Amino acid sequence: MSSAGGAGENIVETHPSLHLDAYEGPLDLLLDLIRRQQIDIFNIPIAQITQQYLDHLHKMEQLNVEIAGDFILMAATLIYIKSKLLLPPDPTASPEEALDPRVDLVQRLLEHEKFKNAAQMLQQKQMLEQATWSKPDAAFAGEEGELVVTLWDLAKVFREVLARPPEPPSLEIHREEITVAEMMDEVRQLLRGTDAPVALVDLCRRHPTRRGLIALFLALLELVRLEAVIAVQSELFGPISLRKHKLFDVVFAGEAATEIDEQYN
Amino acid sequence: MDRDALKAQLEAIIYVSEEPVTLGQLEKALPEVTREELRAALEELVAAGRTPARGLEIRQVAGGYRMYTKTEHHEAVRKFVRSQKPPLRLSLPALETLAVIAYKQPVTQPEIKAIRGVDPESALATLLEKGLVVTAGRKEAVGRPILYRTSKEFLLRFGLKDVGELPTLEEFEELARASLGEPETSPAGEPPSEGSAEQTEAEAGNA
Amino acid sequence: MDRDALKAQLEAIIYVSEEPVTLGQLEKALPEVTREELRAALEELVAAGRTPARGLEIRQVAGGYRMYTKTEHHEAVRKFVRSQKPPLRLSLPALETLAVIAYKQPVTQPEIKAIRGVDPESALATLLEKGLVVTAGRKEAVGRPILYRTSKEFLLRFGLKDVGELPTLEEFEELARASLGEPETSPAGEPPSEGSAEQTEAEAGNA
Repeated sequence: MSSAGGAGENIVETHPSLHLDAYEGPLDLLLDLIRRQQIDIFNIPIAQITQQYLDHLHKMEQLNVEIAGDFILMAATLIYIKSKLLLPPDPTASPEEALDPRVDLVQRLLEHEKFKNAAQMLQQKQMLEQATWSKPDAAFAGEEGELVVTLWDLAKVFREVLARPPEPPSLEIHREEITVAEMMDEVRQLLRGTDAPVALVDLCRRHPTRRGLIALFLALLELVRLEAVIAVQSELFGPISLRKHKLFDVVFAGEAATEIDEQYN
Repeated sequence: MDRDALKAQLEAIIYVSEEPVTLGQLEKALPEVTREELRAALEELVAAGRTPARGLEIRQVAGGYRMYTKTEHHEAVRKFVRSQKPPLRLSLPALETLAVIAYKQPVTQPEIKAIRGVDPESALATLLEKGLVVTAGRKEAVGRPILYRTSKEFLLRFGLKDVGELPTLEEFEELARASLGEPETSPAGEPPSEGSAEQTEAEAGNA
Repeated sequence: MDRDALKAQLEAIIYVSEEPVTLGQLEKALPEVTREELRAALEELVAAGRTPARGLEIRQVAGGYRMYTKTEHHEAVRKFVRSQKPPLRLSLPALETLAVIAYKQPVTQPEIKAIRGVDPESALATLLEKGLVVTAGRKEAVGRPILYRTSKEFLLRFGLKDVGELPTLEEFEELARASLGEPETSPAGEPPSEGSAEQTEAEAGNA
């Protein structure tokens, strides 16, 4: 308890200068404050440390550094601990509640420090490892551009495939064989993720061939009829755009597209 | 440098070199060692390889020194190598196709094509051959296209209990965004991860 | 097969293998040799590498045996290595996140956050990208969060036999304490902190 009071006004003079942006989180900052001043972590002068911690947050504010919520939460925790230490012990409290309110924080700090040390050890091991060579490393360099694959690669690649803009039409690509069902599917892909309208002209450009345009036209007629898609024209002879309509999800959930396709075959 | 240290160094150098190492190269790399010392140490290395307890030997070839496995062990080595399951290596097109199948299964070839924008035919063949993908009947649609899904081997290879364990796109989306938006605080000048470069290349090759 | 021939064969096999060679793989490839004979021969091979006249050594890493040049020759060797492994540059946050995963695996993102006090998103993405960390199913808890563990690549990059080879966290604690001359708080021999309890839990969830 005594530590909560004025333990070290003298230390405040030698206020450690810290690089604010160097701290990854509140635990980092707090731990550094404690270690730099060689404070006994099992007897933290909470008042002093809280003040220093808050000073740092103020400095960050002045520097317009965006202060993460984690830092604020820690400030609140520190103030709470400080206030608890100032209160006389509650005689009715259970032994558990009567514990030093700093205990939890100390545990977290120690845990955090352990991993910081472990990280350093790992780095040393890695540097040592880098000084040795194993021959087949050469083979790892990727035979014929092949990759060793993890689940992360798989998920990442899928995201990228989905995000890929559709290929611009090219003369080499023969899209003549495209079916009405495929065309409907394409419209679905196009409109699925968005409520924004898509210009009909753009869609037509992607299918410059005669057969492609016919399939597109038939697909759109069907989709409009089924109320999966609505065609909008804001002014006479203005550009036509397509948008999801009320039955969009319903129509594409079923086999409507294939059924329709069969009618055209 | 004493003879043992020199021999050790030479052995390490010959081991890592992809090409036969010439006396000239060694002289340049170890200026404090005379040509005679080098030659003597190399001879001892060559001789050491001849002892029956060694499976590797250093031979003079094409004007330089190179490390080889001994002929008498070739059968054992070949057998061993053949029995190994190499790590899963996939080309980017194959990986993309696998990803689409994993997340959209069961799925048909035209559907994969629609998503990828490229015909997955050869990638599919690779995946089927590697046993990562199997057929799953036919879709009740025009032409009754074959459906594909991932195999048990796929689950094993990726350490999954079932496909439900695949990370959702949202889950990885957050991670990926964090890694893109926030440049690594590591020492500046880190080159962009090799992954993306390779990818672009593979993509180009894929077109 | 006599001991020398066996050692020679093992040396040749380890030399050509791309990945660390496990005892199990060797047993399968050499059915006429007992596990004890294998183990003894491997031990002798490892010991032989320690002699000063050898520049190569066989080390146990990532669950198997692999051949490496010795650290002390890296200056001389570097000049001859054509394909250098790209240096592994990790930011401090990434390293710390990796340490948490290495010690608490399998572990979820919220659990990492609780220990580090910061969301590990971006660090996690980096580690996944570099293949040092892989997913390990999902935890049977609310939201079924993804579990993460370290990969084989991690063991290789850090030259570890297995994660059990990492110093215990208690050792780090003592280290920190010793450096500050702080009094011991917990009586000696106290079971490891909540950390390991959590781990067991996570493991159970993973099963």
